[in-house]
Amino acid sequence: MVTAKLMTSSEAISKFVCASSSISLGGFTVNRNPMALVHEIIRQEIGNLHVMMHSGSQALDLLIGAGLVRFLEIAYGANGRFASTCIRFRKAVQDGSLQVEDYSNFQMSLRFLAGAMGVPYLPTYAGLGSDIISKWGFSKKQRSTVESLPNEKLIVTSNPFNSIPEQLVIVPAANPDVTLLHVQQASAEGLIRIEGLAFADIEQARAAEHVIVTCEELVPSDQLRKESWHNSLPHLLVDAVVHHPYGAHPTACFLYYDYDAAHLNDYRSLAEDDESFEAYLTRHITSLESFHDYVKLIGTKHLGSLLASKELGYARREH
Amino acid sequence: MVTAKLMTSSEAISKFVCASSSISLGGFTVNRNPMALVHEIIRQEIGNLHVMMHSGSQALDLLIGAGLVRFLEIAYGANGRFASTCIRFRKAVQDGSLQVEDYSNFQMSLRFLAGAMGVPYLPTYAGLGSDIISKWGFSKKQRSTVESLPNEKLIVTSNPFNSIPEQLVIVPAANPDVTLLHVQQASAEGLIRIEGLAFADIEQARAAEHVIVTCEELVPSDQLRKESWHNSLPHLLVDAVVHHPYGAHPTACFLYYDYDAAHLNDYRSLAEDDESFEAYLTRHITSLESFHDYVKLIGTKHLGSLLASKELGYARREH
Amino acid sequence: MRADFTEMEMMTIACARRIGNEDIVFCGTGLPLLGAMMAKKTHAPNCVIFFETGALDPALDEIPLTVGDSRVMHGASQNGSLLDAFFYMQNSRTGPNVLGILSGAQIDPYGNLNSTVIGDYDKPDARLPGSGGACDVASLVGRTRIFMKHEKRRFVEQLDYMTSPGWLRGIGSRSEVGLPRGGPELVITTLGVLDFDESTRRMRLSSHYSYAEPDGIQESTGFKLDTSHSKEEENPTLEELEALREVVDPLRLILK
Amino acid sequence: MRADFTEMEMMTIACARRIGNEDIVFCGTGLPLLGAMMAKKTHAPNCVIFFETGALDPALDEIPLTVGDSRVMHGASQNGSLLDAFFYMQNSRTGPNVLGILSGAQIDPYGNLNSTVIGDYDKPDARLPGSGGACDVASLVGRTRIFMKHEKRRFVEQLDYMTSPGWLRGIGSRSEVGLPRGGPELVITTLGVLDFDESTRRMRLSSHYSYAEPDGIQESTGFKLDTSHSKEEENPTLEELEALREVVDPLRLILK
Repeated sequence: MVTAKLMTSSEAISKFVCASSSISLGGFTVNRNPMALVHEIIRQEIGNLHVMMHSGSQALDLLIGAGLVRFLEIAYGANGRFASTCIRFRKAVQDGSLQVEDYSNFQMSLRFLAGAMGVPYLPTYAGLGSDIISKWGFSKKQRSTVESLPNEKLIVTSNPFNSIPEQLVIVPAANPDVTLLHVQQASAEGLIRIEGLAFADIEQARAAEHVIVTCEELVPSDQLRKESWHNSLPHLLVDAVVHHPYGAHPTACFLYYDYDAAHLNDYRSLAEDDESFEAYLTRHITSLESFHDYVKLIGTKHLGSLLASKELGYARREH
Repeated sequence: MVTAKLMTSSEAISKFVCASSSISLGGFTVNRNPMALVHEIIRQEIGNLHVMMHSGSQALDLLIGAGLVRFLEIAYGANGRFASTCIRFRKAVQDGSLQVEDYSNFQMSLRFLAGAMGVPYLPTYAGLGSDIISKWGFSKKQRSTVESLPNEKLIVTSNPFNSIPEQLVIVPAANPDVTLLHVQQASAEGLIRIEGLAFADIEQARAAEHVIVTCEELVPSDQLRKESWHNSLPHLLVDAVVHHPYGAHPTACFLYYDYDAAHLNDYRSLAEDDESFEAYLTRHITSLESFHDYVKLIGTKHLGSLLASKELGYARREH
Repeated sequence: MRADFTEMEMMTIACARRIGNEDIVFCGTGLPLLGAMMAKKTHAPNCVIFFETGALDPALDEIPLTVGDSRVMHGASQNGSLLDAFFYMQNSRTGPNVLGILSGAQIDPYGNLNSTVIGDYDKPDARLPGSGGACDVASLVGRTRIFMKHEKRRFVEQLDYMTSPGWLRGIGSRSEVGLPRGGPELVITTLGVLDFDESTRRMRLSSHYSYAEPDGIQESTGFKLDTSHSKEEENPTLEELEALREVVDPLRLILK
Repeated sequence: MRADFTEMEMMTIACARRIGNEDIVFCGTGLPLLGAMMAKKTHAPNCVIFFETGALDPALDEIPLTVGDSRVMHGASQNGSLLDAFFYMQNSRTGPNVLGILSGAQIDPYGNLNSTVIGDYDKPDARLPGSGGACDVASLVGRTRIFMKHEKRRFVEQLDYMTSPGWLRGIGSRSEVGLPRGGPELVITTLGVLDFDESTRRMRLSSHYSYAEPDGIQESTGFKLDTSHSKEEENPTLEELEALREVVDPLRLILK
């Protein structure tokens, strides 16, 4: 049937992402970051990006470090024990090269949900009284010139169903141009299946104009249509499918492999210094032709040590 | 571990449903109606109920016919080819014994979602310009005396993020006292798994103060915790679990059995006449001690003819 | 029954002819679904059929009798929830591509529909099922088409209750109330196919079936129709009738 | 390191002691999670631990290093989404039962927290990770507790940025801004445990560890504390230390 969606990551990125695109990345901290796709954006040097995220970590930090992100709407820029604040993110905000506006994880997830639902806003109580409401990262004027930014950040409003005054805050819809996901299984037709936590991947995908998916396994559509209630998105919402085993490395892919703690710890040190960070980018991304070469570079033996127990979903730590 | 949730339908209904309760029923038209639980409400003659539904059919029609429903908020009272309008619903509205207020399926689903999210309302474009917004089934005065009714029906509002005027309608949250579901699998701990379409069951359950679940199969919690991303609700949200094979008959339970077309067609005729409807209730519900007796009455042989093909999820029609 | 095909067959085939390979069709059950299934099994194999219950692109090996029938679940692209289906329609990326097929008990000159009550809302003469998802589809998707039995009592100047918004009071009024897009493009009836004047959005006769004359159609309509541009719709071909009778509804579950 | 236990062990155990069998604990990772895991593996086996990523009641056979770690997924009651977790906290049926454990870089006398920037928001001296779900938990759940390293530069009169609302400006101000419930009940630090005066909601010392004196704790605090009612917290027992070191974190992933 329709297999026009099956392509390389290079094709997918050049087809759907361009300078000044607004993008969102799936996954959460150490899990299912769309690394293969982010490598490709870096290789193609697509810049001036507007990134919308809940909790960004490894994939986002590479994009920022490569100097490709101009605007960032985000709730969290850290990676648990591997970076209490993501290094290149921290540096870029501090040196003013990256403009950031802060939300909470719930607010960002609701913004994607609003985009997915097709409404301009959703209400919540989260954040009332905090500086997340009062402090903006983008001026009103800037918002009027950057199309992908909402006209206002957050608006405090009241509940018209209640005669007693009751306040809520409404969050504006986020509708990225492109959402990038890495998932466990996909089919050429564009069916996808996420196992374990979905994070906000579904809302991020539905809110986007285009969706690019990399997968650990490319499986026949017939197989995914058998228990279709376990599918995560209908095929109509997915524009490009790329088969990239280990496509989330050095982050984890539940049931397939664990995160690469050694690599993440090394990265944290290398990212602290501009030169060693540049060297990291060159060695792992820009000097390579594709993510397949990156997988070769990391090496079968090392990747084998990360293989997940099918029962646990992660690699048991050695005692 | 905690097995206090495992009980009979008689215990579950008498524990969580009382006169004037607001309740919502899971399933959709011919699928997964919580019949065993509704039979029990009828047997216990719990009346003056406020029912909140999207598309009600067999279970709702029995409750209405038994004279137990006082207020109904609903989007659809029909059963496809088996009743272009549910018979007892139609009669009760026409003779004024049932007070009804109309919403659309999306609006009702959003109302449950708002309740599940914990916000007082959600916005949508659905229904703008229609009489669903302008015509109310309950007066403002009545709303102020019935606690389970929202203060207003639907409110047309504008989008404060947009400088150009843009209208939306906001729907009030629905938070039933009790939601009744029939699902494929559940555990004593309160884990549940729905296969096939979930309809609005998840939102209805999350919006409710209490949730009673009947299941086709009672399975060990360990089994459901293995692929926990396929579970439909966490155990904390379920108050009572009742094991009732065929608990949705004469509606279907996907993968287990098909709807009983003959029974539904018979019902349509019997429901047209007050006497024959009363006889139906007596024979199938009030003269019986429990839903197990109903299953015996329907008979193993007949139920066997409804068994679903595990591959298709329904019983192939004979050519 | 006329000649060698019925009115129901004619209108179902008129519907199927107008569904293309790229269409994403929202459907209830009954005749509209037969039309969509027929299109998919003949000239439009890639069209996608979905239901408000959350089932998208199911195999439809057998005809479902309600949109909650297990037959809408098997072999689907996704089985989600009601909200999944409605979000898909409301979303400004996906909603505009959806072609919704609706029905009702009453229709007015602007394609507004009533499926709630006949008579007064508070004391109805006849209670009907209500909106279901009809109001939502009519509000949200890019294009709608309407199936109607063509009778004077159904084609009325003034609805008893407006369940599903069509063109409301004519050109411009959908955007005035805030509806984001959409509106009915065709009404497929037992006698012919009607469309809406682009400058007024008032219903007019577009084509009549071989067994129906424009004047007769006006007779069966409770409001004034412009019938002057109507063309005769081609009779069903043998291939079409065979596909409908033998492939789509061999058990005569809907066509009876 | 004091005597035969560390400050980190002491505060983790102080946290664990205060978690009951019926508690539904929202947790990040690090020390607060160790405390919750220790409670669950000792005196509170039925307490439920959940994460903002959507994992509820996982097996936690190994310590997760972020809330996105696959170790929060295995053996859970449900693996959903971020929204599932936050809806659970915001829902007025379930939210009030949740005990949230938070942390931050700065805390003020009313338990408000900063985890976003040090210095000016537009030109920060130091950029921190941001809220993540902290602001949401602080806004929505029934009770919160806060883990802090007890240092003068962290306990400040005025935050540089208020990421997570505590008692805001004192009694009554949470409901004034519209927060539905909640507020911090305890601050568990490296030196002691603090609570909030019920009439003012200002922080005060509730207990001090054996190695810390109330006066010294005031010294390490950038605002005035009422230390007059402080009692000495019991030292960790051997059983407690064994559970923490051998059962909860045998690989010393978090403890040092």
